[in-house]
Amino acid sequence: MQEVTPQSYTLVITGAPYASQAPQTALEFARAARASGHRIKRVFLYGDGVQLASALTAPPSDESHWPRVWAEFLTSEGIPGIVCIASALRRGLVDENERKRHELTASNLRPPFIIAGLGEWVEAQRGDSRVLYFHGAR
Amino acid sequence: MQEVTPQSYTLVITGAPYASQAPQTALEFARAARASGHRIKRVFLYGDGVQLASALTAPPSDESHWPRVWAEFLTSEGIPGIVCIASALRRGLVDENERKRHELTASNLRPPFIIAGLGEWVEAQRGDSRVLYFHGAR
Amino acid sequence: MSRTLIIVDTPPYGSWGGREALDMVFSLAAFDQEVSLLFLDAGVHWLRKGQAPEDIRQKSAERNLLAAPVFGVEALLADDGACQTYGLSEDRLLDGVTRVTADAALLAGFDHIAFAS
Amino acid sequence: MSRTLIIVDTPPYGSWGGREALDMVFSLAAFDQEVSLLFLDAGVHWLRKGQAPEDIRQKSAERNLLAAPVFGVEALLADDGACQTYGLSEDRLLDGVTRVTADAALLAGFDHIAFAS
Amino acid sequence: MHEIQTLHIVNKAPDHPRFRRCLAMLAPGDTLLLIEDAVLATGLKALAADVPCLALAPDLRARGLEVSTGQRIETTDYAGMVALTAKARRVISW
Amino acid sequence: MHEIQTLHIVNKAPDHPRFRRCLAMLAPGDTLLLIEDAVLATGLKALAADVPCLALAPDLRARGLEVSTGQRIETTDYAGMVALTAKARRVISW
Repeated sequence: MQEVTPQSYTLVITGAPYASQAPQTALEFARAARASGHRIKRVFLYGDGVQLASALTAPPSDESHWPRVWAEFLTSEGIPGIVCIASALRRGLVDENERKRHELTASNLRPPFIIAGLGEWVEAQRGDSRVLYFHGAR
Repeated sequence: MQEVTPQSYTLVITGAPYASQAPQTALEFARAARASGHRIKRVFLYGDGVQLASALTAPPSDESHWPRVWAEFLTSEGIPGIVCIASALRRGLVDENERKRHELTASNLRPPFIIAGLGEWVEAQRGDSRVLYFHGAR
Repeated sequence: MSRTLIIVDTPPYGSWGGREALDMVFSLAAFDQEVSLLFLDAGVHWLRKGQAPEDIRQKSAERNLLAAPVFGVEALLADDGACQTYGLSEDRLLDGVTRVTADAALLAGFDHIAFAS
Repeated sequence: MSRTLIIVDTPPYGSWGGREALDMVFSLAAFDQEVSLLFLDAGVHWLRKGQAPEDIRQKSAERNLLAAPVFGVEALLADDGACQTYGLSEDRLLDGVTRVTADAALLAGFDHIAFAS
Repeated sequence: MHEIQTLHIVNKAPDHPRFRRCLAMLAPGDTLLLIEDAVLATGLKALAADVPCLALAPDLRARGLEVSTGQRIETTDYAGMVALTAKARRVISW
Repeated sequence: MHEIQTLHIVNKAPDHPRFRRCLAMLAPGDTLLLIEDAVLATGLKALAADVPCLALAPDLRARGLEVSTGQRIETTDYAGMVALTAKARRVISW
């Protein structure tokens, strides 16, 4: 067996579930990376990818529930899931803070996802973690 | 001035706001159609287009608020705005009924939009109204 | 009765447009409307035999399509040129698919023509 | 310090990918990171002078880009071939844009290369 | 009696597969309407359409484009778009 | 010391402009990885890539595709994809 130098990854998901395959590919990648002894430092949702953090998704019971499966993975592995605030607000994804600030009727962010700025992504970009993107197909 | 035979239109929007131009083009079309004496029988949101019915969108204040502008237009013109239930549930858009049925933490459908099945679209397709589609660009 | 053609030009699994096109087709058929499906360009990949999407955790597009005649869908049409481009020979194509040349003459036979996205 | 190249290959207004690419660029610049923007294929339309999107109720992509040097963005690069394809001659291009040939040699100068979508 | 057989409305950029497909499907009696990103085709050297072709003016202006007289492309606005759909026997949104 | 200069990961169908652009940007020392809709390129008569080329097996299987021996395309799985990214100096997701 080949020696593996452990790496630290930041995964950026820009494709939405039920519109692209991005969240599924990213999850299989993350699982394989963990199984190979690598670290996932954080997962960052950007653009249409923020839909993965919705608490209100209810797909047919014979289809994968990507937001739930991702949330469980992040929780069990202790990986921070960060949702870009600018992308989220344009697409109707808000936590309790943003609900209050914008006087909205409800919040719909699924734990353990949290909302933060692009600074979190810049941090990854300039640090020593490898940044990998998972885009939509169209 | 040319004689205009009044037409009845069903508009199907499949492109999301803040991801495509579809909701904007559809709105300008609808306004122009009304101004020309035509009737908009219904607006049907399908696929990614269902995001237009989100009650939780909070775009930057210097950008158009497409869900709000569309909701106001539908209300003032008395046009039914129908959101495809299958598309909506996969993308985290639910009314009070669906919230209860799927035991979710909140609902986020913006009035006057209502949730219904594709039967509403079939109705338009086989009736005498002209069905026009507004897709995303990618 | 009016005739509808729904067109799919995106491949299965990578995006959802095709699935939502199929939902439209089955809805029309359920309400006894005459409806056909045309697979065009990269969309012809919906029609390849032997799809096994278990490992990417999606439902089989192939199985989904096999139900089409049962539900009363008039025809499954595949653009011949696209099949050739992607090496989709007759023996690799799902049963019950008709190869056609997708041109203006084909479209002329339908009253409504729509994409799902 | 690492050098980042953000690539935009979609035109402005019809979709949002380009805007979100710009947000990435401005964020990197705000944190004093070396970042350049490359406009490729249909993306070169971001660089045309005289954009007036008031009637489609969007913010001007052109004005957005004019702020780039002020914010410390290293360079605005446009693929020469794409400019020629779309008839974007020198006099129609925004000021401060450098025409380049987008090839492997150009990419080799950057540590990180990303699309926004 | 319809003045237009099929009105083809395209909103995709010229490098999108569906844009090319739409051009290949035009028939005599049809009309082509370019909206959103599709108006970028007016900047191309040649747009091989043998049918009447119009482009939506608000989308042209947004993108800094003008239609030159040699191009045989007319411009229209949203009211014109409505009129075209009303005159057509069928509309296909590509 | 990196075994791969740039790992190019493409997920777009072969008729997508970004797929073609990716092929045009390959350099010696690079590796091309086809995932999602990009694996459809293995069905094309010729895939003009002068660098090592791999396709993700779960995506091939999903689409009913097999790589023939004449194609000079290897298959890999998610663990192989991870290993490729770890071996590359840079990764570009097209």
